[in-house]
Amino acid sequence: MNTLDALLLISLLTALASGLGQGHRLIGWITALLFSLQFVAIMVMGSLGYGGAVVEASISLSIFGHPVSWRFDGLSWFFALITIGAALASSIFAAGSWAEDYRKHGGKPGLLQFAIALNVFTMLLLLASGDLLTLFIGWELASWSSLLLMMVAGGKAKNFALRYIVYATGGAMAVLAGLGIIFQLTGSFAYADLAAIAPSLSTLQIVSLSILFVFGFGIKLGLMPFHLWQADAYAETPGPGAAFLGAISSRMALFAIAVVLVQLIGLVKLINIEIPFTFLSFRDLLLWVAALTIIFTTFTALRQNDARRLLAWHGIGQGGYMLIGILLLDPLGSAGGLMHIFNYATYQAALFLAVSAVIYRTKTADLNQLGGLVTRMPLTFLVMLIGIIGLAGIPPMNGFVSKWLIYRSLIVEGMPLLFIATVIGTLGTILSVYKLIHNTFLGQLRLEHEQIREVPWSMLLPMLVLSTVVFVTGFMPGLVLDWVVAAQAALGIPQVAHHLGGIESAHGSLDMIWISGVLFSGFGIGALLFYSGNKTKHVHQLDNYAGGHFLTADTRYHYTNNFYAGLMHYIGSWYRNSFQWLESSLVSVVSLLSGFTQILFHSFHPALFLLITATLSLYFFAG
Amino acid sequence: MSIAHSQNLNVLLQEIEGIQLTFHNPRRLRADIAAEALPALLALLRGRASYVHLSAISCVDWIDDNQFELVYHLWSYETSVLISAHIRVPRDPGIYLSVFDIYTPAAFFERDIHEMFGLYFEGSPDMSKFILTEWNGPPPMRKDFDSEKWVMETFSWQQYHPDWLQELEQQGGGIVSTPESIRAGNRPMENKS
Amino acid sequence: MKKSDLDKVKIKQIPAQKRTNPFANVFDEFVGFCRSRSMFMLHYCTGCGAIELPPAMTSRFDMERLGIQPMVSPRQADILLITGYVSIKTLKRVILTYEQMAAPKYVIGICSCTVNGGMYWQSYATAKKLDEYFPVDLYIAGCMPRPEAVIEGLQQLMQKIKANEANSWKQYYKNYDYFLGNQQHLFGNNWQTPTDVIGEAETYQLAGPNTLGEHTKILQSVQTPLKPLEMKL
Amino acid sequence: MNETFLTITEVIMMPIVAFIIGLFMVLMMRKLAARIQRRIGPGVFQPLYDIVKLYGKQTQISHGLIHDIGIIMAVGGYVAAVTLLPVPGMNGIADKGGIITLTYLLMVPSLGLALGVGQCANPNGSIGISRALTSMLAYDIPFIIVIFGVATHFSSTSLVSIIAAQQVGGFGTWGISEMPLLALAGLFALHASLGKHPFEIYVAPAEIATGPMVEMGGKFLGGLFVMQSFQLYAASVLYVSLFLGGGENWVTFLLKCFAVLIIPFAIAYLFPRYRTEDLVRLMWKWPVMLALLGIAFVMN
Repeated sequence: MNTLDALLLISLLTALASGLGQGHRLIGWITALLFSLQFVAIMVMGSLGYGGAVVEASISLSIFGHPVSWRFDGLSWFFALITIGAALASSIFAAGSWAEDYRKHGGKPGLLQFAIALNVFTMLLLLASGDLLTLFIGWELASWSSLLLMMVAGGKAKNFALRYIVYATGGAMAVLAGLGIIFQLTGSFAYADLAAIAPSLSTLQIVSLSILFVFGFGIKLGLMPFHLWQADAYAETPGPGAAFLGAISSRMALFAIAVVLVQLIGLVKLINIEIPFTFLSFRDLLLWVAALTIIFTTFTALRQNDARRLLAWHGIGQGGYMLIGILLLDPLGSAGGLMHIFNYATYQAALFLAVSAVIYRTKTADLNQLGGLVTRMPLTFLVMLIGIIGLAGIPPMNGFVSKWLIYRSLIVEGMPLLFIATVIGTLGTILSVYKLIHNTFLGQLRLEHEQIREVPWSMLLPMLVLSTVVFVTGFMPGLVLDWVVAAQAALGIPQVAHHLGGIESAHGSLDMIWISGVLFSGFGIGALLFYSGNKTKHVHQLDNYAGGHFLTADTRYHYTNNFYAGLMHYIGSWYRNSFQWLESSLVSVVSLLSGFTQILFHSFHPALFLLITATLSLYFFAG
Repeated sequence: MSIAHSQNLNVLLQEIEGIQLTFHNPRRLRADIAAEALPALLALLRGRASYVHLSAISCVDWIDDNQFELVYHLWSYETSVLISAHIRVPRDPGIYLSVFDIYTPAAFFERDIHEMFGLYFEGSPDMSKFILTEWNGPPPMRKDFDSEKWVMETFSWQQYHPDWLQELEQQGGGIVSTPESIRAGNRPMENKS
Repeated sequence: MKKSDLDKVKIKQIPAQKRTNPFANVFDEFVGFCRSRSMFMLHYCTGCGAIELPPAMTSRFDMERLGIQPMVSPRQADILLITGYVSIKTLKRVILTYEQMAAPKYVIGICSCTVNGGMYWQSYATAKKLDEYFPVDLYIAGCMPRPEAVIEGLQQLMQKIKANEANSWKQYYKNYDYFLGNQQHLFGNNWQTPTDVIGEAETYQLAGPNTLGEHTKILQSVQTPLKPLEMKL
Repeated sequence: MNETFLTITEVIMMPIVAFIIGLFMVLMMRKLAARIQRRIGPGVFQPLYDIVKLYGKQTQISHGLIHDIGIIMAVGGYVAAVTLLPVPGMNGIADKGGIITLTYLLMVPSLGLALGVGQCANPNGSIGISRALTSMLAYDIPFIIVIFGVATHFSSTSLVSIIAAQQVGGFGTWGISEMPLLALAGLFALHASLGKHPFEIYVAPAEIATGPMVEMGGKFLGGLFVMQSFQLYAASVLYVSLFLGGGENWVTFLLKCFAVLIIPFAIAYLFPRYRTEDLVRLMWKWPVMLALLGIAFVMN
């Protein structure tokens, strides 16, 4: 039994244990313990992250004569590390006081733990896939298990989860069709066979294959125009579950796209395919889909008044950055895209957990119902602060480094409009994350929140650890870049030259150790200047300038509603909900058609109807 | 305004019993009526004569008659005529009816008069403090309230007697009007003429 | 409390103090000089006198060459300019504004109305002697004083600040009971501002024997607490 | 080891130099405003007096720890950012960052200020911040296009090599003569980023009581004054490095730096201000068009 076997076994055990031990009071902690065992197992496989040899699972099956095998390389290890890390943090968060509170309000924390464990197991199977058939099986398992996680909350969440599965089924069909084409071409599902015939594929074959795979996998990623399902479904999932889903779940699509499109088919072919009557190559089209995903979803997030939805919408947009990075194919860009997956997972999980902590105490995530919590939950505030600096991509957090790599690569590649699109996304993110932290933690503390306290340690610990990771990997991005380089090697793309502090390049480098160092010395000087003045006296929040008005506690003196009123005066009319409209009209068409068929079936002779169908299908198959 | 209109108005207003009409000029009409008849007059003017704007309610304290006079200023945008309806109500107990149901803006005027004169309007939506939120004394616009006495009791004064003033006083000058002289009515200007 | 009792409290001028360390002395003098050369004023435009300030600020007289600038919020300002009669209702706001300013702070009463009520001397609604309610550094009489007079007054204040004599703001902390008493006399015993003046006096060692007294006792018995929201884990 | 020591010395020297130059830039701004309005204006040391006075206030009112930290971040962020801006004889850590890093590092002080203002619990401040962030969204888009154009033209994101490339052939190789459209768009963005008229909607003294500064007194306001002088310095030096060939020596460098600022200042005091949405509309129209046109020339 090798390390991969052990990892998969522990993972299965986790799922089984948490599934069987539903009622037990300590099930949360047991699951968390098993998750940490998985974490140890993935750490034992650490050499993979530094370019170690591929690990093959000793078990392999065969379905209809096609071998189904599992193995881990640098890329799988990188994704698996993030998956297990996110699951561990979520699981610890959900194990202690949170679970008690959740149970008190009619939830089933055991079910949530089970759903997370099942997700991890299926995702590991997906990540370990050694051929296309295994990939598809893993993909489907992961899809359905994330449906389970989304449905844990019940109620409204069920509707959103069902909406997801409608999309996901469509995606699965596309992937299946793609596999069908490949099987016809190669006669096997092995990676090597596809890679071997890839150079000889015709343009039409490549375009149809890539469209099918990008469509199929992109639905999970929330690529435009299939982005509508994700935010609602993730936001309605209970806090830790949302953290797990938001951090990693939809990134499985990136793994699949990277494997199929980049590793096997080869992006270079896509670059060479020109789209008729435009200046764009086929890859540019994909890049633009990703860029539009960034802009549209980020500016949708700007309008959200629910903290969880705001984060979930950002999650979709950040996926666009990763896709752009991976599709860029040059060492800097692909490193940025891959690194962004890690970085994003760390701060998104931290942010979702922080929001869950706020909900745990205040019972609301409505950004117009909160405010001033920094004095009551300072550590949660710190976590959220670090998280939003990461999400916005501002130094010295890790989000900046990966975005820097993507920007840098877009400049080198000479793609001005895409560069502008990504920066617009970043600026929109800054606006909306400030709204998030301002409306929850800053400003006036509401009367009903005067008595609340910081969340317990079981919830604080994962948040603090995650935000430490956000900071440390921002300070020393080389730690993550090592793994990224291993993943790049596994994908067979050129590897980025890096050191502990960042990137060394003749045309502009980045050294985060120096930059963070200078930044913090700058803060030191700022503090020195500040404390050279006389000591401060803290005043009550109602001792405030109000044009001579006497403020009282029952009057809200906090600006939250329609936070960017001036901007919305201008761009507000641009929000037309076109995609909502498109989706609902599609639904209408489908329901109309089904109603029509039903009428046909019922009002005419059913036997006649069956006869017609049978004749038609006979004609189709025979002819 | 045409004479025909004023005659029409005259005829219309004769419906109110005991009304006395005085035209100061064609666009300025004074109506003296009994206090009980005022709501009927206002309803008439608003409902049938286009006087939709109650521009103010003023109050006069006739302390010798022991009466308050209330003046309702009504304005018609169509004919550009101002009618002032005058009524008298006794100072004691100082209660009158609100016309809030006929003219909504009356609420503010009535609240103000209540604050300044202590006249209570029955049926007015809000009779709480309006402008003088800090005031706890008697209604200050009543004639029997001696503002100066109250001021003397409440405030102290800046001592200000600089050298140049002392010099002037030595030359027989100085401050020419004192509070006492003003109260007696002999203003310095009048003395000189 | 009767009016006559309040008058008995006498306010002593606080003499300018020098530190013993010569370097500290030089430093104090430098800061004092900077204070005198940089005055941010908050003009509380209560009455007609405010109309004389724009010419004083703009091209004709140009206060900025003396380092005087208008500011809009009490937190930023050094000088509170009260430009005209102060009704009792306004006085509450003036006191609130004064307390929100950061010390050292100075008050200038412009126009005769701020001295003795001016032409409103008989009015039941106008406060008469402003320095009963908070310390006033300087009055500029006139109805209204011209911009030259305003600038002249400001320059006098400048000289006082430079000589470290403009310390009236300390009076407010040291004799808070007296000022509060006068305020309560007008506004009633439920009077309270959002600023914790006593706490400030204690924090900055500005409290004196007359900071606390019978009036502050009344205040402390009725006030809603002003403790800042401290971070707690 | 010697090199590290030299870098550290430069990193210490650069903020000090920047602060002093920045003070004179503030002075120039106020003097220029005064002259345009036919006034005499403040004395030479007025900016210094203001700062010393504000730090020397006896009572200092704070709304909590984040209020303090906000000001520390605002000042500290700029102290750090100016070490990424090469000046004659001193490169600091410019080769460790580059323009993209600098652009994002300059957001740290804004973020700090935004946090500090948020903690004040004053809606005027929050409205000011929401407007400031909106205007940042407005002027950063043309600015970032300009950055892209310059980086593409010199095929580098390092300010040191951009300056070196410009100094090769004198005026003919300066960014402004090679990329005049980008330089014009950059000037627009520079003006808006300074937050002076007509782009000062987020301060709006008569309407929202100076917005972000509403609850800032004493050393808090003093910190903002310090920040302002750094801001003027950073903006002008960045522009000089991108388009005016950086500094060959200190004389020409200072001349260029002050000359760049004269243009926005001279325009600023002639105008009232735009509303937020009009600001966004303006910035997304003309400078963006100019910059895109400029990029089209650069890319060919």
